Amino acid sequence: IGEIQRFLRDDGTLKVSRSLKEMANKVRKKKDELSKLLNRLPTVKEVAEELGVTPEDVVFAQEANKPPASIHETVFE
Amino acid sequence: MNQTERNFMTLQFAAKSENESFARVTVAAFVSQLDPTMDEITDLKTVVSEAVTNSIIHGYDGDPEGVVTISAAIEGDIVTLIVEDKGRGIEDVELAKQPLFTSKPELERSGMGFTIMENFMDEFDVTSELGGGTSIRMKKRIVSKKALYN
Amino acid sequence: MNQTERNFMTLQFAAKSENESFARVTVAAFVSQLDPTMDEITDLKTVVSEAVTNSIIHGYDGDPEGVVTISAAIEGDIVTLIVEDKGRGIEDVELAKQPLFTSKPELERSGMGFTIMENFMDEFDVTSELGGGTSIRMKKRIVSKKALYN
Ligand SMILES: Nc1ncnc2c1ncn2[C@@H]1O[C@H](COP(=O)(O)OP(=O)(O)O)[C@@H](O)[C@H]1O
Ligand SMILES: Nc1ncnc2c1ncn2[C@@H]1O[C@H](COP(=O)(O)OP(=O)(O)O)[C@@H](O)[C@H]1O
Ligand SMILES: [Mg+2]
Ligand SMILES: [Mg+2]
Repeated sequence: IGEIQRFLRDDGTLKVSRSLKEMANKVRKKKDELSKLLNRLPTVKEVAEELGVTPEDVVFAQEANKPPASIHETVFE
Repeated sequence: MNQTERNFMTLQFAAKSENESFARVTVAAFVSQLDPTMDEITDLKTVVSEAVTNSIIHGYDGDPEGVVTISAAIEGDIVTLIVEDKGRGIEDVELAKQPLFTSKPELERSGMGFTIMENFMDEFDVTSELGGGTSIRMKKRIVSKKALYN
Repeated sequence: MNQTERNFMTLQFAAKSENESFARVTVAAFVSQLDPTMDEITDLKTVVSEAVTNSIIHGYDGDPEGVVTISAAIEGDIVTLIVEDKGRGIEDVELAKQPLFTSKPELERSGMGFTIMENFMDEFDVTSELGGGTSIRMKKRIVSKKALYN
């Protein structure tokens, strides 16, 4: 139990930035998985339900993939 | 992070329960500029939920025409959060702040909202006027970046 | 999804580039109530980026004392988005809207901001007053997965 408590505590001290990046990866994987399964793009809610989080949380996590400040940067990268 | 850095935002939204999750994430996204820990952000989200739910349920009695205002400011590592409504107001603030006190026992609410806010935040202050509305002003220092490894 | 549902929010924040990402998340989180596809959300985030960046860079010329206001409303499956600043304003809106037109070529911006907004949204309208500020009003229907089935 001490082990678990320590683990939980360590998890709590995890930086939000890192946790969001991990969630962003899960979101991306789940999006790809659902796209194949459904044969169309999943909605935000569908991805959220699969991951057991809110749609708002999905949208927040997605931002951690550090999208470019604006589309120009994508185009000219 | 630059200690002298300042930032602010104000969010207003319809007093609908659908907006509770939206309000939590908005505050979390704003405060995440300070790169807090998961514990710190979870506490802040809980506090926002409690305050916003109070405005919706008690302040406006579920009337979606009501408007809830959240102001957040960052100064160095201090976050100031103000959650306000222009609803019914609180007759006896000291009584309302007592643990387990609730004016809506039928809703099976816990009466612990104010207690949670007071405990999760470093500063906590309620101003209310009967018929005029309620304002909760809170502060929290985000210590994570100094105390912990990344 | 209930077609008659209505909701609104207003967000104000300091004209700092750090807030661009925060503004994107806030608008996207609000609109996620309509259950958009992942791509619809990405498009909306891009539009918010372009409009907010314009207010910060052009409207306020990087002055962090400036305030950017975003209003979003949901009516049925239509999202209305207004991004406003009280900055310098635009002398010739029709010229500014031309693809590739930019008044800051030194920043290596592409001059495609307005073109992107116009293309990603169903309605797009710019109002500006020299010395008074700029307001971009846009609408988009969130078709979600409904259209994908038929
Ligand atoms: N925004 C508000 N407007 C009016 N009354 C409020 C507001 N917030 C709290 N109250 C009053 O304070 C009481 C205690 O609040 P709280 O500790 O959150 O418990 P609960 O919400 O479970 O009742 C509420 O029952 C209500 O009477
Ligand atoms: N909010 C604003 N305030 C003042 N001028 C603006 C604003 N938004 C756009 N403009 C003007 O319109 C031009 C075109 O904008 P845009 O298409 O986004 O291209 P870019 O930002 O790359 O210059 C800008 O260069 C600027 O002169
Ligand atoms: Mg409560
Ligand atoms: Mg631009």
